[in-house]
Amino acid sequence: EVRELRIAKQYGLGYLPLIVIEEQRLIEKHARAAGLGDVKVTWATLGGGSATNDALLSGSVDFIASGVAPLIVLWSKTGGNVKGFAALDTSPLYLNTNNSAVKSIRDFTDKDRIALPAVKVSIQAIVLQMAAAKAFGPQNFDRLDRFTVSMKHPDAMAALLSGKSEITAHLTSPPFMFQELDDKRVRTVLNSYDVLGGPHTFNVIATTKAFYEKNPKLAGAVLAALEEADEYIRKNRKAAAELYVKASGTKESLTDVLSQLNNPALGYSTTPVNVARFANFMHQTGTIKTKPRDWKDLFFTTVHGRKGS
Amino acid sequence: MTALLDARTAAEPEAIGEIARPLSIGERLWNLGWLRKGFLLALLFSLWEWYAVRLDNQLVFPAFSATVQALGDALVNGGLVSSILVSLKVLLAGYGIGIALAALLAVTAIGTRLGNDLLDLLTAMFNPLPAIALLPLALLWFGLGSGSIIFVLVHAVLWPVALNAHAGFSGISPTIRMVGRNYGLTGWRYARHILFLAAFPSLLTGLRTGWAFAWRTLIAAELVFGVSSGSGGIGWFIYENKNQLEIAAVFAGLLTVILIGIGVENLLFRLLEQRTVLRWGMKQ
Amino acid sequence: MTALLDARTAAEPEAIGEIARPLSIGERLWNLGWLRKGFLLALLFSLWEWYAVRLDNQLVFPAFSATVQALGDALVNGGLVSSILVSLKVLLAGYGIGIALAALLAVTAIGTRLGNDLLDLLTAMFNPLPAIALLPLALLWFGLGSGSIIFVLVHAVLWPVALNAHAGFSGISPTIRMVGRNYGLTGWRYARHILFLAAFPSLLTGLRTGWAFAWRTLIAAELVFGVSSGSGGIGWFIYENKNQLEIAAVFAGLLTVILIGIGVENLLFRLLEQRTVLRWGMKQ
Amino acid sequence: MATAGTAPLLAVDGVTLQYRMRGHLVTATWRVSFQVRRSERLVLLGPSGCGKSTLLKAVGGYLKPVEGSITLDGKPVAGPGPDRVLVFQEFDQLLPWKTVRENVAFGLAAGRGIGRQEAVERAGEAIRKVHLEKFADAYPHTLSGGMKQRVAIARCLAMKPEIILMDEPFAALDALTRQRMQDELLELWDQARFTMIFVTHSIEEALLLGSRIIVLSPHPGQVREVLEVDPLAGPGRLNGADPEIGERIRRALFRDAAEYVI
Amino acid sequence: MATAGTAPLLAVDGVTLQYRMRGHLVTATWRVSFQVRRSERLVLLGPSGCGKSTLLKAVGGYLKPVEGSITLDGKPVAGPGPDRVLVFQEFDQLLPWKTVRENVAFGLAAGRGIGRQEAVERAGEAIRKVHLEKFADAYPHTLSGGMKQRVAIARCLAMKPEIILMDEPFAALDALTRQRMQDELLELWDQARFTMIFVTHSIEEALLLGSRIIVLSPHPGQVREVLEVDPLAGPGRLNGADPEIGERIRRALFRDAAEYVI
Ligand SMILES: Nc1ncnc2c1ncn2[C@@H]1O[C@H](COP(=O)(O)OP(=O)(O)OP(=O)(O)O)[C@@H](O)[C@H]1O
Ligand SMILES: Nc1ncnc2c1ncn2[C@@H]1O[C@H](COP(=O)(O)OP(=O)(O)OP(=O)(O)O)[C@@H](O)[C@H]1O
Ligand SMILES: O=[N+]([O-])[O-]
Ligand SMILES: [Mg+2]
Ligand SMILES: [Mg+2]
Repeated sequence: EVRELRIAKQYGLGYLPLIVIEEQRLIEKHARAAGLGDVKVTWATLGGGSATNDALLSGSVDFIASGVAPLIVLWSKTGGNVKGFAALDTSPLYLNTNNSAVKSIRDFTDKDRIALPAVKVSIQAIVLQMAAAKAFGPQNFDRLDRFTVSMKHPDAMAALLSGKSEITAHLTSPPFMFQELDDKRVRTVLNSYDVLGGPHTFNVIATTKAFYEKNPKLAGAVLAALEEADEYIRKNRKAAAELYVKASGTKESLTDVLSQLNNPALGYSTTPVNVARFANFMHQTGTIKTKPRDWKDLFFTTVHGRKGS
Repeated sequence: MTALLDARTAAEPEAIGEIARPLSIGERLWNLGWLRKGFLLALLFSLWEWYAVRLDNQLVFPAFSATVQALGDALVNGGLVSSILVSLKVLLAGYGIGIALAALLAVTAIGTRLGNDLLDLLTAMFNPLPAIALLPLALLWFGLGSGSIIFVLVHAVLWPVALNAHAGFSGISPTIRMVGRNYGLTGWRYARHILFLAAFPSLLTGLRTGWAFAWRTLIAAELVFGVSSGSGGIGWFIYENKNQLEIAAVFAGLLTVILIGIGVENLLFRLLEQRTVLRWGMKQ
Repeated sequence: MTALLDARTAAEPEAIGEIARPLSIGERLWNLGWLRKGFLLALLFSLWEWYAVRLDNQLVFPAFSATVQALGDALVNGGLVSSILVSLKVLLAGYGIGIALAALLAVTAIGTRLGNDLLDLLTAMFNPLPAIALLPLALLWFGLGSGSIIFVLVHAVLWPVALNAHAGFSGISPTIRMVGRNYGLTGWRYARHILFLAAFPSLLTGLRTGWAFAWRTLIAAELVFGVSSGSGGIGWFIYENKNQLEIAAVFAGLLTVILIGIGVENLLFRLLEQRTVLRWGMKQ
Repeated sequence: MATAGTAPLLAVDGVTLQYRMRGHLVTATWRVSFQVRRSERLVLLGPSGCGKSTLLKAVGGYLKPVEGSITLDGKPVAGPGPDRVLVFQEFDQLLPWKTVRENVAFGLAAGRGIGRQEAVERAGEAIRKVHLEKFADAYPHTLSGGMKQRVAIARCLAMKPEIILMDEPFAALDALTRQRMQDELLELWDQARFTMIFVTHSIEEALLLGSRIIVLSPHPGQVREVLEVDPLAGPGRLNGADPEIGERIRRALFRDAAEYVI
Repeated sequence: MATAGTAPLLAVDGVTLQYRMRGHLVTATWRVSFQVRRSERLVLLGPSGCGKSTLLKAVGGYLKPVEGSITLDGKPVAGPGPDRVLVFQEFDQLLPWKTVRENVAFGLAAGRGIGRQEAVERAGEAIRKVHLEKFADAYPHTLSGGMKQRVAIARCLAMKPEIILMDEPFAALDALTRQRMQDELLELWDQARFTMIFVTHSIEEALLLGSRIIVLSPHPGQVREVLEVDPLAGPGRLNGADPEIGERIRRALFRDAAEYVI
């Protein structure tokens, strides 16, 4: 098995378990326990999903943290050579608007623009399509697509809060959706948990089949580290928040971070939830060509024993 | 043009004519620029194919053949043609405005000391700024859509073109400047009749650099400014396909940019060069 | 240097000396380049402040004063200094390699017809490609980290510098070329002693453009390539602060780039220009 | 120094010209004074580097005196203009992007406001006068040194300026062509009676072309001698120039070099 | 045409030189043949544009004949080299980034492989010979036309090449300076006995400097007359040149212009 493990994470509170693992050297610990000796773990923080994909596919890293929808695309395009390794977090996504005339997604007009990270393939875009399918009928799933605009979260948030741009709505994730709601003009018109009828996984950890098969012990160590980190966060909210503030160098206050961690809708768990719903929908709309048999198809055997969906 | 062969010559004027050294077929073929370049191009594309096949990782670096196939597909079904047109329209607008502003700035700079300082300063300040730095202002002033992209393109084109134009103007031989002034030319007439032509080699380099950077920026900007789906250009085409991991299509988009680049270089810049600086002996 | 004033003059050689037209204080101050530029800079910054205050939208366009404050903060506490150092190190590596390759390419191009075609072709093909197009190859060859960023920087620097160098070489007066050849200089000696110096005005423009585009690309690339082993550059600094909506800090990062740009322009390029092409009368 | 009669067209009064370099000044001419009357043909003679070209450029309006004044028709010279056309000493004075014909025609069109059609016609005429009709459509970089200078001369003469300023225009010409050009110039003067300042280093040429000759000292240039070649004699072929005046010029020029006094 | 005795150092044999332009050819010289013996001082005379400079550049190795051959010591001339140093007709032949001293020294260091120190010393000497010691540290763009040409002459002479090729080197010089340079050149020749091809348009200069004079026809240049100035007479001041040879040259040069035959 390899002596060096390379992991790419992204920026934000969603990646907290990975930060805990990095700070507390949990993989090193579990690798040693598994008899692998001293494994070196290298961490990289990347600025976006596209770079993360490239990093994995070019063999520059072994594990990546990725959104659910990009994982499904990766799985489909690689013919199952890239799969989820474990879920990372569960989180709702809010569609916020500053347009007082919009009470539900039915009220959007040509004057409105909905910002989201990437049209068609981001989890936000899929959620919006699912909501549209519910509201306007399955064949009209893309009715709202023409209002959508690809924008990075902070740019979209600045645009929404400035109130002077064409951007009147933003389908986004923590912490941006909470920060937006601090502004009295902004309201939530859609919650992804309502669309899916319950919580769903937001980000996952993924790796390649080749790596997974050649490094079973190391994979076990990574899973163990993830479990321990999730456990740690659940039990030591305050300490985890402090660790996040210190390690990420964020300027958010500890109170803000803590209140987000305390939000019951958010959670950290390795068990995938509602992933198959996304995959099936994406297959129905033609975004992916192959349909997974069930959620286990999308994940390595690591988490097959869980009560996932 | 045997008329040039003066009849005043001493002996047997008829005997003085063109002496063509016979060239072998090989030499003659080698003299054809497009053939040499075609050969090089074929070589580069073969190298691409070879490396990609050896690498065998279509999701990172697809083969040339797969790219060409994806290109054909995209041209026929994938709406690449309309993407190209959208991109070209925006590109030309940004390029044109950028060049016009650069000319204005460079002429001001050559005419007045304060203008010179201003160009110096503005170039030093803004040239190193990436397009994303302009994002907030662009959105503020032009909103979503091509207005903002044009603004960013102008930024990409303006500084290198102005820099080259100004350097070109400053390098004009004092004699030529004096000749121009001698005709009483001043201001824009002086710029048009003397500066622009005398600095043409530098201007051409500026135009080439500006053109390339307009493309680079356009593709990056189309991602950032995320045009509402549907009406995107090549950048958008690349971005969408990248998100969907249609890497062959991504490379098809890039190949399109490359082919347009080669086309513009050889059909526009090279021709322009031949009809100007090369003919005028200002460049070897 | 009154030694230059020849004693062979007809009458009263002592009387021939320096005649200094008295200048008013205003004129004398105005003659100080740094003062004029400082004045312009102050004007631009005031304009920024005024517009930002009028706009009153700190999330989109913070005031100059707020930016300066954020800059001070970031320098003292925010680790901006180390970010600057990280960025500069990578930047200089990419810039240096890019220039060296450009020189090699341009010299080959001036020496052989096939080299000329190759430069033409490569520039036309690669110059318009955005850095993201190279991402997969960069990752394949160099993995995550500064290797890839340097690769992308080389791409940003290489083509514009090579273009300017080649144009500069081609524009050298035939007489100067012949003089160089007359000394029996060939190959690199000819390039070093004749081509590089005779084309120096163009080379300087190329270096300036390359420098600016290295910055632009660095900042964009740092976002994409992120940080490994905890040491991000200015690009990452901007990205992080943007994510936290610390827009004043974002602008502080950009202001840093601007200030470095002004510094390098005035302390390096301008000085270099004064000691070379201006002193040699190759530029007015 | 002014001769009584007509008021001077051009007055150069105590003119010192300097080049400001980094760290030091180079004085090109020192308190030079002379006047040029209308229709006069003034020749400037002097050693290499004495400031002849610089003086001509100052009259052309390209350089401002650091001391003294240059006035034209009583008004100080403010800048260059098409009323004073210069033939420069340098070979690169043609616009490389124009053919021989276009170079000459452009001078007429831009400097004299003559219509395109007429300018081209008059250009053709001027080009014939310098015997370059076969090269009318050639670009300057394909011409020999002497041919380039002839184009510049044609351009200047075609423009028919009030004052012609010529800086060693015939230096690159062979004996025959030179003789032809000299005759051409005098013939033209006979018709148009322009005013001319002519720099040369050939004493014979000075005697042939000048109605007055100014000899300058070595660097920095000062007026050393002013010789009036009887203007009433008018232009005409001085077969083997006036020996007495030639002698005076030689003495003035060679004063500093005892071994060369002839 | 070769005179018996020493084998020729340089043989120009039926040389036609052409410039290939877009769409047409310009023939500069047509089947020109001559030979230059070691230590000979060959002067080329001919009308403006007849191909003198082109011929010199071909001997310098910059242009390949389209017909005929140029051989040096029996071997065909393959390219430029420091054994044949050219003084060009153009004023821009100095390297602008080097001072006068550096320009001269660089020729010695680069072309002759002489050490830096010695090169600078020998450069100083050469600069003194052209009377520019006061401007040794000046950059070329601050020099007058004649001064620039003198630097080029100094650079060439300092290099002491086997063959010196000079293209109207003295055209921009005043009478006194010119005389001095001519003397300097002959004196140097007396010491070093180099071979020289010298282009001029002054018949007097040709008679003074040449041991043989070749007169070329107008464009395109062909050999019209070869005149042997008695080489045994050696160099020396020909006070008012041999009138008979001068007459022959004039006749050859002016043949096409009846009105100018003198
Ligand atoms: N651009 C310049 N910068 C600085 N000094 C200059 C410049 N041009 C000329 N000079 C200096 O001014 C003096 C006069 O030069 P000028 O060209 O007027 O001489 P000239 O009489 O025309 O000589 P020549 O007969 O050789 O052409 C010289 O000492 C020269 O070095
Ligand atoms: N670079 C060139 N390209 C094309 N034609 C040229 C070039 N240089 C010279 N010619 C042509 O070649 C012929 C001879 O030119 P060359 O310069 O050899 O004449 P020259 O005898 O030196 O004249 P001059 O005494 O005027 O210097 C002329 O007709 C000229 O037009
Ligand atoms: O150049 N001259 O023939 O005097
Ligand atoms: Mg002069
Ligand atoms: Mg010549």
